[in-house]
Amino acid sequence: MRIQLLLFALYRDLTGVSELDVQVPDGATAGVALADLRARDARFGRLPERPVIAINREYALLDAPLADGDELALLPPVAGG
Amino acid sequence: MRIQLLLFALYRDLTGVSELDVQVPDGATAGVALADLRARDARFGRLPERPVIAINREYALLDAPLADGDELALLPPVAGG
Amino acid sequence: MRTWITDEPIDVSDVLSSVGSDADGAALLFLGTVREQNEGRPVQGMRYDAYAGMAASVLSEIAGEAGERAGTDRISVVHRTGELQIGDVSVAIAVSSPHRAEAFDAARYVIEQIKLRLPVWKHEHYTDGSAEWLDGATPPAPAAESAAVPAPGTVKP
Amino acid sequence: MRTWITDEPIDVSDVLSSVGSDADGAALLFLGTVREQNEGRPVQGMRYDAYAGMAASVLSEIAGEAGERAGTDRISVVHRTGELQIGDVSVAIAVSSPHRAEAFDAARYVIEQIKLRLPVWKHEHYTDGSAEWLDGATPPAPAAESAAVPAPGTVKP
Repeated sequence: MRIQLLLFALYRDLTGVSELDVQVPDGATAGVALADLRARDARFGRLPERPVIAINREYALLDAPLADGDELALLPPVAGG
Repeated sequence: MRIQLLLFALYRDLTGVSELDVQVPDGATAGVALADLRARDARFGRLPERPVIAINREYALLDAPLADGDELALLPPVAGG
Repeated sequence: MRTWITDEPIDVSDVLSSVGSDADGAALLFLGTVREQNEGRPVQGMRYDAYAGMAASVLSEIAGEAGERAGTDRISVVHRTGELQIGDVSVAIAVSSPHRAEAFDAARYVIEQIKLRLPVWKHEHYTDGSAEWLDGATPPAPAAESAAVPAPGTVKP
Repeated sequence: MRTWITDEPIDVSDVLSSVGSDADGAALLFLGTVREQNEGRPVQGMRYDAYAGMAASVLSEIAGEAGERAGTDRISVVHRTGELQIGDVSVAIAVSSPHRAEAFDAARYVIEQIKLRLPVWKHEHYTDGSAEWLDGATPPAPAAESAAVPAPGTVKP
């Protein structure tokens, strides 16, 4: 299945990636999808192993399952205000 | 000695007095001056016996001494804001 | 630090813009307004009476204390007197400070102290034609005269 | 209730005047502004990046929670994105409520939750030409998926 990966702020700087349409194993959790990406693409090795994530614009746990077409965002510690 | 007596809000309504130049015993405390007034003028009998007072625009105790020319204010419970 | 009593409508933008500085990351504006009802009674309007001379100095004292607590001198406070209608601003408090906690604390301190100590009284008019002085707070008693006199040897030069 | 993310300068009078009602005796406006220094380093300006789509919904959630706590729906919150200069307003929060405690609590809740949960990041530029992402907060983990599924028989119609 394919998901839309979004990176922000520091994570964008670390990887040089802001947005990426990626293939991940069918039925993968977010954590599995990230491990898979890390194994295939060295740029993602620069990110923390367990980043805060959002799936479809809501905070989610790494063990949350992904579905085809989901938007997975990797979020550095936030600093609003 | 003479003092300037000021009354506000409810106390003004109760007595019909807002401002009064009055003679009080020399060296009287505020409490003594009020007791003296109460004895001489029935209108002041309508006030509480121990009102909050200010002398020369500062909160004061009833046992604070008065001086000639002082401004003595009788203050109902305050309600700013 | 700017504090005043006025019988003119309060310009809230003016109060807010009187605080703020490049050193400050937080600004807070508090407004007290006249409500349409009080404990279920429909309110027509409110008259604020003040012991104006004393209120001005108490307000200035309060702002000074708030500024000392919060470590900022960017505080403006204005209290209205006279006849007010529903929605009219009776008090405006603006504070700015480097961080937010201080601005919140200072503004809260000012409004609480105003309610406790400011020699102002509210005469509430109801739609049925009646009117009443609102219950108020008894200001804290000042320190006894004798306690205010420093003990020998403790007077600072 | 009005919440939004904008890359345009914030009109604070507009935010303030969007709250208030005849039922309210208190209104509060909080502003966050860009400071001239941060931990001693002279700041030139700040860029705010946001995950805009998500930030809009988180901001709306936060305002909803604050309104529920405070018992008021008169809450407006706007957060700025893009390049800001010293003194520019990055966030404005306005709340009005019948009594003051609720307005203070709601405004404070909103700003604390913004700092904790809003997907926004600050890139601070210093006068020496360097720049840095500011340290942020780790948002609270959401409830585990299984916990979010109601136990049988507890589903409300």
